[in-house]
Amino acid sequence: MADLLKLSVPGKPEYVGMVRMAISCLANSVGFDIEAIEDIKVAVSEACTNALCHSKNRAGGYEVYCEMSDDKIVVSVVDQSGGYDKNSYKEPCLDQPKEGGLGIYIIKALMDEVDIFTEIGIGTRIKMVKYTK
Amino acid sequence: MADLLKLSVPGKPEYVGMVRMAISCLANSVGFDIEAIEDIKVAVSEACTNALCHSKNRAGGYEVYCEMSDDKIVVSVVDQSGGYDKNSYKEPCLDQPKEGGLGIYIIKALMDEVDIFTEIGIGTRIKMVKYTK
Amino acid sequence: MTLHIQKSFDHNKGLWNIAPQGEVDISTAPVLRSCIDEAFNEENGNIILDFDQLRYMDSTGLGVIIGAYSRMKEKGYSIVLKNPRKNILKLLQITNLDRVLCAELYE
Amino acid sequence: MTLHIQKSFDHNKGLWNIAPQGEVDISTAPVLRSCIDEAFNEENGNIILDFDQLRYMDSTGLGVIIGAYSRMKEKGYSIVLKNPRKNILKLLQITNLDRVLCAELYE
Ligand SMILES: Nc1ncnc2c1ncn2[C@@H]1O[C@H](COP(=O)(O)OP(=O)(O)O)[C@@H](O)[C@H]1O
Ligand SMILES: Nc1ncnc2c1ncn2[C@@H]1O[C@H](COP(=O)(O)OP(=O)(O)O)[C@@H](O)[C@H]1O
Repeated sequence: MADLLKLSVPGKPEYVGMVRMAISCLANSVGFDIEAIEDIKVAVSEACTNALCHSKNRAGGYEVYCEMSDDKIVVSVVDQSGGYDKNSYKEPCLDQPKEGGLGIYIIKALMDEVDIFTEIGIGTRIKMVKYTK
Repeated sequence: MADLLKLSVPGKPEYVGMVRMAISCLANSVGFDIEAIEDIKVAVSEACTNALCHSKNRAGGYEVYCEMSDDKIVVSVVDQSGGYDKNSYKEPCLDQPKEGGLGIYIIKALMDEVDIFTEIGIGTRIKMVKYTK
Repeated sequence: MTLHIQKSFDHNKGLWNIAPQGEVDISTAPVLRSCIDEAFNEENGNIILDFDQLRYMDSTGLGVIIGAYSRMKEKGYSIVLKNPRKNILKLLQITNLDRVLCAELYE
Repeated sequence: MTLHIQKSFDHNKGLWNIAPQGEVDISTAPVLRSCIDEAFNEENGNIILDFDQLRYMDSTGLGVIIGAYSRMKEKGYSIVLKNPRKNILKLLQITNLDRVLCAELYE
């Protein structure tokens, strides 16, 4: 059975580093190698950054859930930041670099499975899975 | 106003290290020096160890709350491990070293304020405060 | 998380050398942004970002670099990124920014 | 959290040298306990615990050492603790165990 760890984090940029550190500890205990741990750190940081940056209510906190099993880690970042319209999401055009718009693209590139549930006026849950292989 | 971070941790020894790492990150962001950070790490680990070791129900998880302010950190470790009788607690006799019984003594030596709330049949909450001075 | 940045201007070559140390994420990206902007405003010139001591960076850092790159390009200057660690190089490759920012890797 | 332990027996001096590296807490204390017990059962002799590479230890580790110390004392052997880092020395001082385990600091 998987172990579930939950973090409730204040909505401030300075705590994203702590989340990253905690997740990297957990990924290490699951048995991921250094490269995979770095991937997970970046993906989770991107998700936290989105929870923070796109929040309609100032300083709203968010939750990070981690499920550790023998062969995988599942990390979900859940916010009450107001959600967004998934249909208007556009993949970044990599030939014309822009300042933003890379977060979800990077998460999908680094994790094995990514699911986003978002409801306008409520919030967003992004669920990311990585397997040890 | 203080920032509140909460960790819900599975009741297994292998996660105490992660809690320690997370708390040391937070203590660092409050501005504690290395010696104080080490003190906080040990105190919090002792509290987590107690939540785990004295649990009547196998694998019961516990919660760690951290309040970060400008001048202090407040860490509370809360378990549903069944509590204990505070009146029967005895300070360790340091002239005759024994294998156990040092945890609470060490916590009190390392932290500035320590309060223990415990109810038999329910659980224990240990609240520890350290000031940056 | 901490970010320290060392910078120096090479007057002979008209070149900035900027070396961030530590981690660039949402909490420290603004520090990198203002460091690059201040440098370029002080002395217009190309910028070398030496990433040898940078342990971590995510899209918040990429955004800062792309922003500076675009603004400098308009004035005829450029940014080159040196010595990225494996994890950061992977991020640059995923986003195709390695071809723009680390051109020398492909010479 | 990780704990690695190196041990070697000095046949001339009849002495174990045991060097734990990393962290001793509730998850790794059992590893230290069985390492010390196995060594002492293999060859009875005094034990030097070289803590030079030990970054962290709490009361779970102290418990292991006190337990081994008591069992060995009955048979006329002892444990000496060398090179504890500042944080671990502080713990030993708080509990008065420095006088028992690090006697040489007071010679
Ligand atoms: N947690 C979230 N809450 C609200 N909107 C979000 C969230 N995550 C993503 N979005 C929306 O999706 C867009 C794309 O996100 P992303 O790829 O991470 O790039 P960026 O955040 O840099 O814009 C964002 O601009 C935002 O509109
Ligand atoms: N969280 C807790 N739940 C139940 N009992 C506890 C808890 N914390 C402490 N105790 C009780 O207090 C005693 C003293 O604790 P401590 O000083 O940490 O030493 P030790 O845990 O090694 O016995 C324990 O033996 C236990 O009976």
